[in-house]
Amino acid sequence: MDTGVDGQVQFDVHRSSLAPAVPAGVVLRALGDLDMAGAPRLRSAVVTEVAAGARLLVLDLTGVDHLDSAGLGVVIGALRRLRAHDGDLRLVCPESRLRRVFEACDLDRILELHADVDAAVAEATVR
Amino acid sequence: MDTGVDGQVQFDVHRSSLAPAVPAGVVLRALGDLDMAGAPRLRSAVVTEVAAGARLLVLDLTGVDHLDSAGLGVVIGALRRLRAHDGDLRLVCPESRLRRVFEACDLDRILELHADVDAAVAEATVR
Amino acid sequence: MTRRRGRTTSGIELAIPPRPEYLQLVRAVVGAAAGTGPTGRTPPDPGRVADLRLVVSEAVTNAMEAQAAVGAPERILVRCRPEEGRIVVEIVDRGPGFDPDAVPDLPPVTDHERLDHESGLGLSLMDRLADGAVVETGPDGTLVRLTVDHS
Amino acid sequence: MTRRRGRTTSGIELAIPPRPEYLQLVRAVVGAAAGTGPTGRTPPDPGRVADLRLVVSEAVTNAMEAQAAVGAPERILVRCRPEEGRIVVEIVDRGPGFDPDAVPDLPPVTDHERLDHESGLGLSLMDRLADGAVVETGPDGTLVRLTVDHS
Ligand SMILES: Nc1ncnc2c1ncn2[C@@H]1O[C@H](COP(=O)(O)OP(=O)(O)O)[C@@H](O)[C@H]1O
Ligand SMILES: Nc1ncnc2c1ncn2[C@@H]1O[C@H](COP(=O)(O)OP(=O)(O)O)[C@@H](O)[C@H]1O
Repeated sequence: MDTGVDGQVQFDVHRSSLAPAVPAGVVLRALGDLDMAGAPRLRSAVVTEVAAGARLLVLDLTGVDHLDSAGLGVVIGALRRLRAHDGDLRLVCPESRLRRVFEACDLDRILELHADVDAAVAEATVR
Repeated sequence: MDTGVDGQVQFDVHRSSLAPAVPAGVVLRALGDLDMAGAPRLRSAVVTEVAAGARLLVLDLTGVDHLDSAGLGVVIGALRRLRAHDGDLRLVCPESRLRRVFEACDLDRILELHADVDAAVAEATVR
Repeated sequence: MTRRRGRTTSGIELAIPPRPEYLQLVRAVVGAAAGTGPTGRTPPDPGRVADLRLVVSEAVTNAMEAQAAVGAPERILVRCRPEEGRIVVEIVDRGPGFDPDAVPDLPPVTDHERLDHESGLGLSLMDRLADGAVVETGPDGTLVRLTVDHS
Repeated sequence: MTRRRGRTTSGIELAIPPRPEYLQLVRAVVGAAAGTGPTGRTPPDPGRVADLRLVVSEAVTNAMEAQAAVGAPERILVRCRPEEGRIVVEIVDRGPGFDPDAVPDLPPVTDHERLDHESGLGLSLMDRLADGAVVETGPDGTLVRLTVDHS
């Protein structure tokens, strides 16, 4: 856990499993600032999960305060890694402030932004 | 209302009367940063109240985020002004963070720091 | 490239080590400086302050990467100047410079190969979210001047 | 008085206009810089960061008053340097300087005349709450170096 401005958490990742409901499902909840300082930690968490067999990965950005191109790079890399294993990536991003960043790069055209983890998982299991 | 860091309020003063319970009683609630930028506003509020007849002035610092010597100067000036009119000043200062500033100047030896407005008023009316 | 080291007469200037852990501080300072001014001045829209924080973060990230590429330890400068109805921020690095016209475009977002590019979004975010983005660059470093209107 | 305008190799440097509305920004930056560092470094106690913010606020207030007294519009510099187990902050102004030994003591707090002095607490707060306070001063300005230990 890095701390920065006024001892505030700079970035952290929390993991939870969706099994048994979704056997190869994992949620990674990102907290703090997803910038060049925080992104490497999320990238390595994604790599670890895919290597361990995750095929439905939910990236929950609800607790992200700042998202920039470094964080978007991790999202793109996660999508590539999961698709390479016939898996899928789902994003949770309820905040219009962050949605705006996806939209400014047209990434909202290839990735749906869900309101919460349940919505993200529901859509995935319907498929 | 000045706004500063991240649009946060820099300093503001809210006034309320203690009448009829305490006829010449007034509470001034300071909010924000009581530094060289905020202090003049509180000083002029104090001057206005004393000129208008306030004799028991409660300065409520509960909502003060930062207090430094500029703010302490206003407190000292308020005490002088009220005593000059046989009035009294009461301070509300529940936060140990701010109490520490009074203690570092020994001002806690001449001014009691109360936990809330009721405690400040109660002591005054007992007198 | 113009490099001015003198004190300008208004606004703030921040110098930070070229390390990622200082990005959060830069954003906090730029956001705060944007909202700091004499009483009575209309503050910028919160949404525009968010845009400003984002584009400055992108420019400083690039500055850090550029200096890391040549091992330049100098601090990066961030100058923030309030102007009538807008904020101007300049980011100055001592990296090797670059040719903005030679930066390749990313594949369209719907292309399969788009996913092979985890980087390359910074400049386009600056172009889209700032109201002005000017780059002065040369072998001694780069100055990026970003302008964001208050509303 | 020593005046160094070169870039130091570590820590941050902030230059602000000599106006009270920038005090809040200085405190935010110094508080943030104190807590910013490589992962694994033990951050300072929150109470010590509060002390740091207060003493820096006092020193910058004095710097602003000193420059206002002579109408000096230059920006005030605040340099913040993390050291092993402590933080060092230097505040540099272009005011007229002063003789620290000639600053009169305030009357004892229990004296009646104490209430006639609304000012004059800044230097003693620095002495009491900082772990070190050094003043270098001359006709071209003043440098105050404040040191606060992490715990
Ligand atoms: N300040 C800079 N100094 C040197 N090169 C830069 C600078 N800013 C941008 N560039 C160059 O432009 C390219 C594109 O930048 P950008 O769109 O921000 O994407 P990214 O930084 O993710 O590669 C960078 O890869 C780099 O080669
Ligand atoms: N940076 C400075 N430049 C010039 N004079 C200063 C400076 N700092 C302090 N002084 C002098 O020392 C005096 C005492 O300072 P201080 O204890 O902070 O109280 P105050 O600023 O409230 O008077 C000031 O009134 C001023 O004359």
